[in-house]
Amino acid sequence: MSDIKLTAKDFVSDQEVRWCPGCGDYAILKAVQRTLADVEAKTENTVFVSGIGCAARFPYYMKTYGFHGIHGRAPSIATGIKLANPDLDVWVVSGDGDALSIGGNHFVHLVRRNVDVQFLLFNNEIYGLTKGQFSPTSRVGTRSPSTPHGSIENPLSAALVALGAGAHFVARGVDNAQKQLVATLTRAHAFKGTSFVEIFQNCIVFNDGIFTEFTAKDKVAVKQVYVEHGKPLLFGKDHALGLRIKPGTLSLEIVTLGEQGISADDILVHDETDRALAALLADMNGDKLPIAIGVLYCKPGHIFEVEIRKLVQRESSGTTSNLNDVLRAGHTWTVADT
Amino acid sequence: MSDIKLTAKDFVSDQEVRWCPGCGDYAILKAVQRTLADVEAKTENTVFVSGIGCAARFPYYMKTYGFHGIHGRAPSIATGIKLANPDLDVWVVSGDGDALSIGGNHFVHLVRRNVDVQFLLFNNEIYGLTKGQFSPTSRVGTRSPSTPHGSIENPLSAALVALGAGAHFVARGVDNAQKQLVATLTRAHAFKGTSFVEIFQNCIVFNDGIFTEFTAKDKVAVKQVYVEHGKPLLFGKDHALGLRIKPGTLSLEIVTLGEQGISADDILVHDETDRALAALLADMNGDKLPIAIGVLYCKPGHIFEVEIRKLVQRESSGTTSNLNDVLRAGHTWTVADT
Amino acid sequence: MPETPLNAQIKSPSRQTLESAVVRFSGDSGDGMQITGGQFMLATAVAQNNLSTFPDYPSEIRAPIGTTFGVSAFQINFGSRVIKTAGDNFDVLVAMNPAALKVELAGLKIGGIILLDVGSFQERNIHRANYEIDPRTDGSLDAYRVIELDISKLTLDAVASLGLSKEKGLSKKEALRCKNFWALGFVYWMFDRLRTPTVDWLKTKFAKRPQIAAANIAALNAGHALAETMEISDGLSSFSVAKAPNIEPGLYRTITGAEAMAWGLAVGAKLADLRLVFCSYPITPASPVLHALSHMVEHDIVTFQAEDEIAAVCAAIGASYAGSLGVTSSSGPGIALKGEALGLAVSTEQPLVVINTQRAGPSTGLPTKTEQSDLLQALYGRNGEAPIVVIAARSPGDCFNVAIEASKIATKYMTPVMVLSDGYIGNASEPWLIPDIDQLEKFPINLHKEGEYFDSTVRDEVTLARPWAIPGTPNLEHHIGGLEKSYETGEISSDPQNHQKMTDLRAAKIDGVVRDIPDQHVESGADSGKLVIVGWGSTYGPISRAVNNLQEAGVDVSHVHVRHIWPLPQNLGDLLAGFDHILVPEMNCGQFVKVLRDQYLLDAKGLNKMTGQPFKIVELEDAIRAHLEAAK
Amino acid sequence: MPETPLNAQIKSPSRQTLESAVVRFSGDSGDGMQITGGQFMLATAVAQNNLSTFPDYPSEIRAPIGTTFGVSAFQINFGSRVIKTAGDNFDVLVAMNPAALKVELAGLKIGGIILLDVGSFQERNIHRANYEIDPRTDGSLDAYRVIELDISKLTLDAVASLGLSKEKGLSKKEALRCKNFWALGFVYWMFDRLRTPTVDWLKTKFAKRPQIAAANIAALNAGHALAETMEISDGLSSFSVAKAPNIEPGLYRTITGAEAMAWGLAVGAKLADLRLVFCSYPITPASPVLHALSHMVEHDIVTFQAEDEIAAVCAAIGASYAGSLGVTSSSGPGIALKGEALGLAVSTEQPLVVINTQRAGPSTGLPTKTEQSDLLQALYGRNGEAPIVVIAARSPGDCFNVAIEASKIATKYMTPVMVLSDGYIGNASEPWLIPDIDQLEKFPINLHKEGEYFDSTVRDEVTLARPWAIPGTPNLEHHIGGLEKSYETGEISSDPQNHQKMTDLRAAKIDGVVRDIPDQHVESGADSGKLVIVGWGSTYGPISRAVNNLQEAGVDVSHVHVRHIWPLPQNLGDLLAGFDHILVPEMNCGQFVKVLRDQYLLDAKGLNKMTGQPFKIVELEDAIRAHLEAAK
Ligand SMILES: Cc1ncc(C[n+]2csc(CCOP(=O)(O)OP(=O)(O)O)c2C)c(N)n1
Ligand SMILES: Cc1ncc(C[n+]2csc(CCOP(=O)(O)OP(=O)(O)O)c2C)c(N)n1
Ligand code: SF4
Ligand code: SF4
Ligand SMILES: [Mg+2]
Ligand SMILES: [Mg+2]
Repeated sequence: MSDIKLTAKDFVSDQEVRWCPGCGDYAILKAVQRTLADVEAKTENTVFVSGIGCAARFPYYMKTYGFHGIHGRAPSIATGIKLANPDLDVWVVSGDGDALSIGGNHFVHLVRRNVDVQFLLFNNEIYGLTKGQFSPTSRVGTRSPSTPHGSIENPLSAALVALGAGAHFVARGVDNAQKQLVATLTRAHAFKGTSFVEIFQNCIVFNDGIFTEFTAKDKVAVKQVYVEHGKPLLFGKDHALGLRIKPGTLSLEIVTLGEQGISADDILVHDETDRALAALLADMNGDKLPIAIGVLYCKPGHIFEVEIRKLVQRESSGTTSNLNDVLRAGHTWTVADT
Repeated sequence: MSDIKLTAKDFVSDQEVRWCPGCGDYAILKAVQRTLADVEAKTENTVFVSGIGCAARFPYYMKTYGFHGIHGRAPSIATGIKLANPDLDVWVVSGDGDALSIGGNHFVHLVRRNVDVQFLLFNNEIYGLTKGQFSPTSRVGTRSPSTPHGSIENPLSAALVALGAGAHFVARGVDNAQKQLVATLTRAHAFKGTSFVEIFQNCIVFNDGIFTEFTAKDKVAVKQVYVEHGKPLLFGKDHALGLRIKPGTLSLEIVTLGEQGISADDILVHDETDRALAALLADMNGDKLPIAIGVLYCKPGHIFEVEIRKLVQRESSGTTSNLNDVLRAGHTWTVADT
Repeated sequence: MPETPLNAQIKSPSRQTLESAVVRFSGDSGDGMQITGGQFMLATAVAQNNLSTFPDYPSEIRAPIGTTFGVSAFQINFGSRVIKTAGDNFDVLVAMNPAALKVELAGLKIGGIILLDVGSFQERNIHRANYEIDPRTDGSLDAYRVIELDISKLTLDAVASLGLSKEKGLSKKEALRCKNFWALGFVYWMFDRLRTPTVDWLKTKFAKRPQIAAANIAALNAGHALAETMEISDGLSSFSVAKAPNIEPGLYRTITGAEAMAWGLAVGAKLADLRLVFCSYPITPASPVLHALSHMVEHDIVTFQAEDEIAAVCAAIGASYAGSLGVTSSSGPGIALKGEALGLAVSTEQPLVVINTQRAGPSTGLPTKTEQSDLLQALYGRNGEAPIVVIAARSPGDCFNVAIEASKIATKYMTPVMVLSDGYIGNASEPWLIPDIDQLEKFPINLHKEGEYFDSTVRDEVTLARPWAIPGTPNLEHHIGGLEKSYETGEISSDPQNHQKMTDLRAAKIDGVVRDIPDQHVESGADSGKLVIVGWGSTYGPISRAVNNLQEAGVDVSHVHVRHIWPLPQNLGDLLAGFDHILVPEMNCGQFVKVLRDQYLLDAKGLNKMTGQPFKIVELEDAIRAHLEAAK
Repeated sequence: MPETPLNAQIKSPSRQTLESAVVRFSGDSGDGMQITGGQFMLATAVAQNNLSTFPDYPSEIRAPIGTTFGVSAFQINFGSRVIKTAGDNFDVLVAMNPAALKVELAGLKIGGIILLDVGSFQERNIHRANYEIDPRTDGSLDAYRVIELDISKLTLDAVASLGLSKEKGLSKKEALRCKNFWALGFVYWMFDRLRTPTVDWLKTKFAKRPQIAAANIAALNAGHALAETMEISDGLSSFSVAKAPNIEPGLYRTITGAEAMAWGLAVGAKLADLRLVFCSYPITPASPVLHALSHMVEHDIVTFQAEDEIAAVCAAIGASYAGSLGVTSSSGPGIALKGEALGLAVSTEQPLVVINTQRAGPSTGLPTKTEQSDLLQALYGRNGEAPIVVIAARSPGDCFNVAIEASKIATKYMTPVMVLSDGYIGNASEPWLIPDIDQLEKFPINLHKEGEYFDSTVRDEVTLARPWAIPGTPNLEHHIGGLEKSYETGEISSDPQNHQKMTDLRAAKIDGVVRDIPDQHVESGADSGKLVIVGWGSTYGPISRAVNNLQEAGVDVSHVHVRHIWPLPQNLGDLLAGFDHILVPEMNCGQFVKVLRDQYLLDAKGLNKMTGQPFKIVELEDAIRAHLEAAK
């Protein structure tokens, strides 16, 4: 093993990338490779695990260990990997269908157990690989091959599901915001426990432009608020807008700096350890309130595989018992040679 | 069909009840039968659907239609029933393992779609039927056959999972509080959409007394707050205690009436349409803050099977097309008799 | 250039008459090859040829342009004789770019014709297709007749003649996209097809953007015209394929297996007078059935895209329980997930139809490739003794009949019925004589009514079916579930003898379905003899053609095609015993052959192919001959 | 009453010598019958009898007291000869209440002894047991020797003599609960068992509540004493069962199939020098394996109670991928759910052990009853061609060996191995000669190391196993997944010929496991002849005894017991072909017999039982005789 610092390129595999030209996945791939170089990850220690979907092709494009599993089950495979070897640096890459439709339960339990992996959900609000059916995050009215008259199911909010499951780290990124995405992924990587990152990803073929209402260049400022712990929740052109708790309620509202006596001090300061705030931020949908990007919530907790290791160590320390003793514990008797 | 009003007894089936003597399930069974009589339900129109578990034996004890499914899949079976016949009155009965372990995903999606069923989760924080293993709601440290050294997994909060999934109705009851339980079930029955009711249920054999910290007679007043829409969140002996929003934060705190200038007006009035409040209430665990019982959240929304019916009606109204037309749509050609 | 009238078939004196021909259109995913092929199919159907097609999509949604894994192709076999497959090797290859040439060349007959768009043979494209050097220069095409045309440019010229521009609603990119219709026009001339249906189709399709229609029509006509010119000037071959004499008269359309399956289910439910509740989770290649039914809400067809396959089958079970025809559909991996719930359907005796559009496995396998490797899973892929009915469709159109039959058996016997289709027949299309559903026989439903005496165990004496008593019916309240039930009361029973009785009952009920199954007939050849080829499912086409060819060559071989996989037709064992040798070609490692050997103790041998590709006719002919040789 | 010393075996002159005997303890769930039986087993093992037991729990957790469905029983068969089953009908029935009598009477031999606690024969209890009238009064017990004692009262009297009271730490309820030990003491006298092990056990068990221990010991002694008195005064029969001469010397314990399985896995991992990662979701009757391993954290055994069976198998796959021995365990319905993921394990060639402790199906079926009906699911319950290895355990202790063998094959061949056990052997216990694991052969793991050349396709030439290259190893980074992989590079490939090659490879690899499988031997009887009985799994005991009995009676019959279900032993076909008739008893509708017929084209016949109960020896004897008769 050499100590030469790896660059993003060192994480690029020799496999031809097979996403549609223009797919948002390319940018995310780049951001992940950049992040790995930044955090000085080792290729041999890094494992990408995925289910099935366009997003789930991700591991093939990484020059690291890669396990392309079956639809929805990547969280379970990842859990098994961590149980076998807690020292591995495991990333799960999933789509909105993979993570929230067939794999919803494994996702919930991964998050609940707080297994130390990075979980990236590429949310394009559509089933890409199977050619465009609506997904659990598709908005009501989505026309798709299986809903030609428009979908009627209420969508899930990935971040709210994660919070409901007891997530300890919830963040959001956008495929076309490379810098912020790398920053967010870096935080996710540093976090010990399940770090959940929802990434809004444009599917150019089946759901093109579904996020432009907040990702278009001219919309970013007014429709996105990039949240940072300890910093006021400001956004808008020249950060002229801010969020505050609507007095006497449990909800947020937009205020304009300088208007009606609002000063910088009135703006709510982001506290990433406040779950109620995180839920309110996650709930903002870009309609009245802007979409929150960045680390919405971060509060470390017990880590599953670490606790298991502790238990094993505690129980085995001082024990000299071997398996022969186990077999001989309890009542035994001897039959003598006759 | 006669119009004689049915009594609770009319909902009792001829099957011998096979729960352990003293199991909390008996009281819930009684409450449900009482509720059905109160709401003047029809036995022939009522269907109980369940998965597997002690709780899931419920349908056998009801003199209604009953479908005892497979582990975790009752929400899906119930959805199918409603798709076939939206007029049926469907109740799903489930355990913490059935609903939140193997069936977690179906539960999430049932709630998300807002299928019009009553979903009762008998939470005894244990796998009863399989003889006492810890469940996803078991507290850290639970000793069980599969966790002899105490469990290390963080428990799920059923109500928070439901809220995270976008539930429209979330309520709580306790097996030994018959009157409140019937009132809550009555609300659940009246609600159109998925009405989720978590019922704390004592498993006398494998997890006896796990809820006594707030269900014991002498604990009810100080450790439970029974929430009612439009009424102040008062509890404690003589309702001397109340909840309010801790000023400037997104959290709740206990205040004592009459102390430090606190009057009845300072107490937070329960607004069951406020999801953020519901989440804070659901999060109270009886430790510092009391456990919230009653209807935590209620906000009607689109109902899955109703929207489907509307769609079918809209698309078929004015159409005289029959299947022969479908077969003949698009390009056709005739081969003449030769 | 003199324009030939659109609707004129030109009886060119030099046209060579063919009994059948195979054409393959191949290009980049963005080149519209599926549409081109579809139009050629239409024109060919209108010409009253028999035909069979095979669309061959890439597994990537949209692979990078010009790559070999982005090649999309459409193959058609048509003729005046009976056509049984989309053809082995092709006579004509239309290759829209170097990648298409690279991928397809091996499939072209020696001496076959290549129509090449040299406009796409830039250095970059040649390299993207993994060619070291331009294949036109290294002699690798010497064995073929190559027509090199700059179709891209010719298309632009043709469209330009319309005087359209970006301002007038047609960009250069859009103009260039018409090149597939140019190629189509060229091939239409070669095979003497009418352009009218295609022109009509374009006009309807682009009703809102007439300039696009006009551009494509211009390209089509230009290609047609150039071919006509080239026949005279360059000796371009042209062919004529006569009307098939044996086509049954009536109204026709083309149909894919997925469409036929969807419509068969819709019609099955209608004939049973039930609401169809179709529950599925998308998966290749099963999704098109879901899509087709999703377009039919106005017929009170409910489609439910569930959160996974388990939810889908359980919802279908719930729907059947509540009195609808519950159907679930998936492909191998999804069917694997349904195993536990299928056991529930067996135990609770629900009328349930399960469609498996098989694909290549194991695991995710080759999702877009075809295979028949889920037969044993269909029979045995559940815990406990959980017998169900299994039927296999043999062609796209046959899916319609099989779906109706499955609906009928499921409701008559109160049992799950698994229908086996596969990616090949699911996607392939063929001309289809449209039935009049009003003429189809309705099938009565054993639905118990209000007031009637109810005991959940009052079974139909013949079918052994339990009564179908649905929630909402007064006085029929009862309990049902996956635990063993008392034969007498229907309530839970753990009595040992009762379990034996119920187990026997479930087996007897399925065995009894044999009453509704016709005796096995011999597809072609003698009723006994030296060798019988036994097929099932989508291998029908190639086997039947291969056997016919051999029979014509004087070989003593018969063909038996089994539709009813379980229960098997009553006479099948005796029938097969009449042959010295039994050979069972399957696109798996020998699954049906296991069943035959076990059931009849006959030394049936497997002929197995696991390439994700259907059998080729010559492959089968060779194998059969070799088998006969070895048996000597 | 003179106390007989605890450790004295009284050579009563009237003791009748038996070669073997069957005793069944039966009572309410709360009566402690499993403990009673367990203690009797211990005393019997110490007496160096051969033995076999069968605990028979109710399916309800705690059914209402006194009901027939709340009856819990424990049966033991012991003797000086080889004991192969827990016995058909029993010689002695201990019935602690009317419900127990009601449920068990049919199983008692005519002339057998009933020890009845008449203290429980109150009106109410009699009715709860669904008796119309007291069975002691209607002549229904006339055919048996009934010992009616008010055990409840006798127990209270005995305990009272200790002078303990509620205040002194023993309530009346607790005193009454000692009645099972009173009955045990009585039976100990009858069969001349030592009380010492039980007394020791009680003292250890209730170390913290010595008054409980004392009370139970008092009851035990009192029962023993009364029996002694009654022998003299009332002519109570007593028996002596001699030491079994053929017991291999060494250190023994009793072991259940579940314990043996757990320990076998632990030892298997240790022999492979791997961490064991055991992933499971609770299900009857598989959970005890999870429980046993959960107690072994100090041996670096990780147990993971997953959220469902799919998560469990996938976590096990992940663990194997990352270099541990991944194991998953369940019963039928749970195994059904794992089908899709097993395909992934096949496709990615993971060393994975899958335990199926079978139960009665279909669907939820009869969770606490036994069956062998998942064999075909084990072989075929996956999409695509996904061959795996299948091995079946034949007895509780054999689970240990099978688990080790499965671990070895899985890691050597990089393949999933399914182990079939069932509820019967999982719960039953038997004496077990404890092996010294230091003496067991270690098996080397094909783990690729840092720096070594890596190509994921460099296979072991003999086993065809891919190399096991685990994350964390520098320079071996690679991709793996459920899509078809190139034989050369290990990366995704949709090449048709490659798919054929990989399919053939996967099949050949599993077929090759035959190298590690001993040739099939004949369990008893001649190597060829008129009739062979072929068994597998837990039917070993009854078949072997039945065949022995028939052989002793001069019948020409052999016994073959197959452990390796897939691949089958190389010589099996030839061996079976040497018999005129082949009969295959199975607790299913004939699953293994299908495999044999298919593989060898031999006319093997099934002998099937589907009652949730193991075969009885006489049942088999009768059936075999009938078969021979019919074959004449
Ligand atoms: C068991 C199973 N069911 C269904 C599928 C088909 N399938 C593959 S990916 C997918 C959904 C993909 O959507 P998403 O997870 O959002 O990923 P995307 O393609 O949009 O990146 C489906 C339904 C499958 N491969 N396996
Ligand atoms: C597929 C499947 N897996 C596992 C089981 C075993 N099982 C039955 S009930 C149950 C859990 C019961 O716990 P819960 O849902 O909390 O219900 P309770 O018994 O506590 O009322 C389990 C694991 C099963 N029947 N089916
Ligand atoms: S289908 Fe959509 S998500 Fe998939 S690769 Fe193409 S653009 Fe990306
Ligand atoms: S085990 Fe627990 S939950 Fe189940 S019936 Fe008994 S007391 Fe109730
Ligand atoms: Mg998606
Ligand atoms: Mg529970």
